[in-house]
Amino acid sequence: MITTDELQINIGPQHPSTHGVFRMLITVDGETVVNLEPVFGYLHRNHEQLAEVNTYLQNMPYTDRLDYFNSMANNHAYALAVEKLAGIEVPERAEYIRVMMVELTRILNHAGAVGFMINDMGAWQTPLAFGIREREKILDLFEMVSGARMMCNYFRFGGVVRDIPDEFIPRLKKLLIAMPAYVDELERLLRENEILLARSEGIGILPREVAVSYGVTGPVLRGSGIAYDIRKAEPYSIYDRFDFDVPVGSVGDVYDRFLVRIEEMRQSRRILEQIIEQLPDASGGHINPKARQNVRPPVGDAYARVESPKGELGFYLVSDGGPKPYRYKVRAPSFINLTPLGDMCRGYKVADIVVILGSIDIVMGEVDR
Amino acid sequence: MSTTPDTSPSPRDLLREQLATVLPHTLVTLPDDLPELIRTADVIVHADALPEVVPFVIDQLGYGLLSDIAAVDYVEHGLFELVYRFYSIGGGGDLVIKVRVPREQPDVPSLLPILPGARLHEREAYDLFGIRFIGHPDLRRIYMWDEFEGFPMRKDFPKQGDNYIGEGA
Amino acid sequence: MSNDTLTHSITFTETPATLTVVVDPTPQITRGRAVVVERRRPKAAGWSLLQGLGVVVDHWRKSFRKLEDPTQIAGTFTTEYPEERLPLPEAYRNMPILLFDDATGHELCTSCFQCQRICPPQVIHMTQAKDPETGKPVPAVSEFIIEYDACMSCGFCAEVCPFDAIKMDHNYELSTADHSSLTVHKAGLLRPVSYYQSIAPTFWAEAEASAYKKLEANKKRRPASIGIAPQMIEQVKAAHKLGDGQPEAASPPAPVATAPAPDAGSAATPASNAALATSEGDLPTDKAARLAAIRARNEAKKAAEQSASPAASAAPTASDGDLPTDKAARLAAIRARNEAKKAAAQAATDPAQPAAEGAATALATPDAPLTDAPPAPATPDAPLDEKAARLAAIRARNAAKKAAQAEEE
Amino acid sequence: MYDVVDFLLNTQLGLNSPDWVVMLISHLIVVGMLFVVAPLQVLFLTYYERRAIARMQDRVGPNRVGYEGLLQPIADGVKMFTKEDIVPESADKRVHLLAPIVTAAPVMYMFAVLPWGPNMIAVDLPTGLLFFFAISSISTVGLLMAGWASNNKFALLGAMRAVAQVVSYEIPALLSLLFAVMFAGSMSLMAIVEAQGGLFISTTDVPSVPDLGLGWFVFTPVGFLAFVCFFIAALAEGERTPFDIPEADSEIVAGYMTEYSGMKFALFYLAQYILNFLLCAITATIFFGGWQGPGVAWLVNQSLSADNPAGNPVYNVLAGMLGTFYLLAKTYTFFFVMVALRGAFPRLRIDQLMNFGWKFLIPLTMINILSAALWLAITRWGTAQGFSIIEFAGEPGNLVRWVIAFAVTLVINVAAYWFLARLNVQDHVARQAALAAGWLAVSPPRSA
Repeated sequence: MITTDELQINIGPQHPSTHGVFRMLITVDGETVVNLEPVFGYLHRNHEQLAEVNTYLQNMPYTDRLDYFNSMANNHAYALAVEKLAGIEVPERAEYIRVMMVELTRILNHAGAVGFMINDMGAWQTPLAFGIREREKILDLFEMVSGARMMCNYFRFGGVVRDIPDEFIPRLKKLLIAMPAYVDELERLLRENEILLARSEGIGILPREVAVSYGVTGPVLRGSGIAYDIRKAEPYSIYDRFDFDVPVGSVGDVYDRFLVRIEEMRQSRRILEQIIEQLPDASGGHINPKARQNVRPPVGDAYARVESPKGELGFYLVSDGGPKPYRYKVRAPSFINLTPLGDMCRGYKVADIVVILGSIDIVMGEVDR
Repeated sequence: MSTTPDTSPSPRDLLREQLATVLPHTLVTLPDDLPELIRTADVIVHADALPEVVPFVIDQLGYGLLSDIAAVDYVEHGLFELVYRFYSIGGGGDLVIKVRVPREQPDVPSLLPILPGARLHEREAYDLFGIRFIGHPDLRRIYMWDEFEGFPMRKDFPKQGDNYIGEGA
Repeated sequence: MSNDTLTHSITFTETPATLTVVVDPTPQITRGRAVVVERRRPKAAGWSLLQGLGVVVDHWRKSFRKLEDPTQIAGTFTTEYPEERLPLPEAYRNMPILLFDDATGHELCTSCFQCQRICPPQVIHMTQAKDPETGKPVPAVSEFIIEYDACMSCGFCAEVCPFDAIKMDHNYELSTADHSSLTVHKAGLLRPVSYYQSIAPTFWAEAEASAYKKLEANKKRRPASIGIAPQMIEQVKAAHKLGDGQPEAASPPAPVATAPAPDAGSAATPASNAALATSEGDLPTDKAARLAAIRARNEAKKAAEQSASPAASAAPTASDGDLPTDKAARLAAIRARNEAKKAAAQAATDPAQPAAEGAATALATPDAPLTDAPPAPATPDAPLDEKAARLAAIRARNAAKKAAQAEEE
Repeated sequence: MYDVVDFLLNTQLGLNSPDWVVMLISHLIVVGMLFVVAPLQVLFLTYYERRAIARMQDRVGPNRVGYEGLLQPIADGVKMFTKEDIVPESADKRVHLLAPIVTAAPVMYMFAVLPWGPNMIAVDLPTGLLFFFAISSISTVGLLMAGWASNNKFALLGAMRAVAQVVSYEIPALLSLLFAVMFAGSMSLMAIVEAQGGLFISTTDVPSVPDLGLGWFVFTPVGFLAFVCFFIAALAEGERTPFDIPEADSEIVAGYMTEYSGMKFALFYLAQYILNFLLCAITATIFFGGWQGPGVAWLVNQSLSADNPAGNPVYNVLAGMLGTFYLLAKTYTFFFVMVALRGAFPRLRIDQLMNFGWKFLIPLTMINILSAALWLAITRWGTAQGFSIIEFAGEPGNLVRWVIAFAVTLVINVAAYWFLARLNVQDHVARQAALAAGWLAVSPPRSA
């Protein structure tokens, strides 16, 4: 009698589609996956230990390196955490500039995430090339404002490093003209594409009932049908002044997450338009003059969280009154969104594993810290 | 002390009052002459009472999203503090439950049977701080390689510092 | 897949009477609504595939001309790097550079160590320049090293520098074959102010006024050719030979050749104005202060010897000075200060008091055991023993550093 | 080619060498030409593909090596041949060496039956079509050998997938080509191309209009459906997106080619590109009239041939060139479509590929053969063949019959396509739902 036994294959850590050094040990019966076990730690550099040796301000450039795809969102979360701990106010114009940068990062991240996921499905980089082209335009804006394209280090406690130059807003307006055309074209290329439907419908399902208990947040949670967006659930900064919708999936499979990300790009564009209308003049200043940068917060702890494009990004800081944080913990969305990966991939084919991982959209800098 | 903006009873007082009525034995009352670093107004719960408190928080109070388990090492006071942070899908602020365990034998019951979301949090706390979660099916190191001894994020973990670099010269 | 209503129903186990459900776990969205994304299937099988093909071929057709304007979404957006280059915005920051004034050749940097303290990866190392004759520290930098390979161009040094001496460069072509060339010394870091003006005109326009005011103040306190950019020394000499005859008013300060006479003068000035500050009337405080200074100097020399010996054996750490020698230096400074205070207390003159506190607080900055030298130009009128104590401490530390560096090379 | 060589040797140089020498030389020349043309085609195709796909992605593509990057393929070639050829230590050495040879060699044979121009064909086999596809299936054996020999899990998986895919797509490919054999009455590719002369109306000459060589099979509903099915099957044979599963980079690194580098990898690469070129050429030959095009027939009439001794030999050469130009133009447009597909579509999963092949293509091509038979019956038969009801439409080959045949076959084909597509979509949705339901049972029961 022919007996077949399972084959153990390592996908990663050095593999074309694991978004960085991430390894999945899968046991396969023929093509279907019986068990999947994620292995982390290849990019672990003990970011939190490093943060305890630096002063609060010196940690700011290191937060760029967490989720290096959207450094502005990391800066924002860390700045909010320290401002909550030390009780620093932020002037109006700085708040608007901050939200503008974070929403631009969201567009940039989703354009890339969708591109990478379709790339894992096998389309030879064309959707990714379109995404990267839009990303380049946004990175030029970041470079004009903060001085660097990816490692922006643009936020300070109480505001931002420098005010936006005059030619920033006209260029942003031009970009927003191109944005809907790009998203519509991406939909025309992919939305009803039978092959994409075949590869993503009903794959990697995370049902609504179980999604919350896994602690996933961001597009993964919204893809499963739960309209939980921190910008709406617990509005921080000035998000309560903008009208925008929260896209939500119905089944909770790869296709829903793909659609949610595309819809979120449109919503971010809506927010950006409202920001351009409501942007206060420069009289309020781009930084709170009294906010001393070598901050010495009182004893105590604080947790601030932000809706980063990947999910809930939170910083938990404990201060002992000194210039350096006593304890600095990062709640990384990519790391926690990987919790259901093992259960989501059981029963699917090897080809689907890669697509499911792509739909969760992880960045190893944030997972391994 | 995280300040909550809205004036309605903050989730913390709500939790304290609900716990006092339903599960009084779980609450820990702190002596008021604690050193400033570990003085806190948040709700502190006995370690072994967790498996009762958490389902209560999730089902009765509606705080279903376990957002974060943060381990803090107060080495001068000889204790680890685990900060469990819950959010409700309905929105609003966080609900914090703190658990304090002595540094010598840091054993905490695992939440995995109740909440699959706690899997990676607990493995990270074990790997970096050495807090053992009883009942966790595969409590292995998550970042460091398995043969690594010691727990890197503890305050008393030897930081080589400069002489490590200088050995060669 | 039942597509029930959006509200997310949780079945509650029976709750005890006293307890009401606190937070209703259904998401409330204000100023917007939760939109369920529409999972459309194509009308006719294969039609959407052709549409996708159409998009791609359309891009092929349009890509035969360049994409200039951000409003376009088609057209080639490649820039052929070596030939075409993207214009860099002003705020662009890659690697830090030091500035020196074109006309006089004087470096703006006064080695106040602010950038060394703020740098997260600790890649900036510098030592303060000293007056060749008197050995007293001068507001200029003698050796300035930045490890370009470890620097992450975060721009903190440029933000924190009070003298606008260090700025971020726009040069991104830094790949070299040999690694040692990435530890850039002062000569490699220095750029003329005109260069920085060309790459960041508006930033320099804002900072120019204060930068030059501070530079003028520092130039007066720099003897001879200290503080002149190495590459400018020849030009300054050449200019001096040219301008030897005419006594121009704005001539560069103390041209080198005729430097000795004014040198002595400038060296003496700190001593004389210090004496001026302590009014002539109470001579005893002056003598007691000078006594305390001599005693402090001896201790500092003793501390320097012991620290010099352990420094040699201790590991040759990175040049920012390892702790033991530094502690000895600080000890000497504190002891000197106590004596000064005792002396000042007997004389009970008020000018000394504020100066003592000023010096004390400056010295006691808790968070920086490393550099206890406050910005040099501050409190010029501190009483003599105060300055002597501090100078002794600095000299001890430099000795320790030079020993450490000697160990390194 | 025989008579050209014979004319040169015997009449011009008066060597009156024996017959077999002339035959040998002519064949050697042809083989020599083919062995030069094949690698050149590969070089050009790699360059063509990289430039085309770059343009589709708003990029420029290689333009540094040589003028506008024309020397880039040569640079690639040199790199591939000079790269060190690593053989895994636990691999089966001999089979590892043989695999690329067994893959590349049969592909060169396929050039034998490709008609480049009017009577410009290496070997006019009466069973050309069958030979073409028979030889191409030998290279599949090479794929399996490569997968097995390199002793690597990914390679094994890739080889299994490759064999399953290529074998299961040969059937629809051949079935879809049967209609051409029925129309042309012979399996020889030369005959098929000649049957596509004249006008596309009734493929026979309308008296007033000269032979424009546009009677291509693709203008009939039968031909068009066959073209669509064959092109999809060709994509699967040539492992092009959306069927490039055997060497799917994102899943199993490089499939059966994982453990190959240097020269052997180049051979695999060569074999794949030649196969793609030939599949495009065959598509052009069978459906778009190969070298047929306006002007070729006129040139052939003027040229020197057995029944037209007064012809001017220059016209032979001109006809040949124009014919080859038409063939290559058509082939490169098909290759452009292949590249566009590669740029636009994600990849299918192996089981979806199988479902699509067996449940959609094969039934569709069978129905297509039925409609082909109907087409022939309506246009060519009469009472002699017992098909009397068509008599009212006049004698065979006239316009009315063509219109009736067009209408009937169009209806059948469209109905078949629509019905099978709907069937397949329902089947796909049902399978996804079952998978989802299955997953739910497995997931932990805890409800949040």
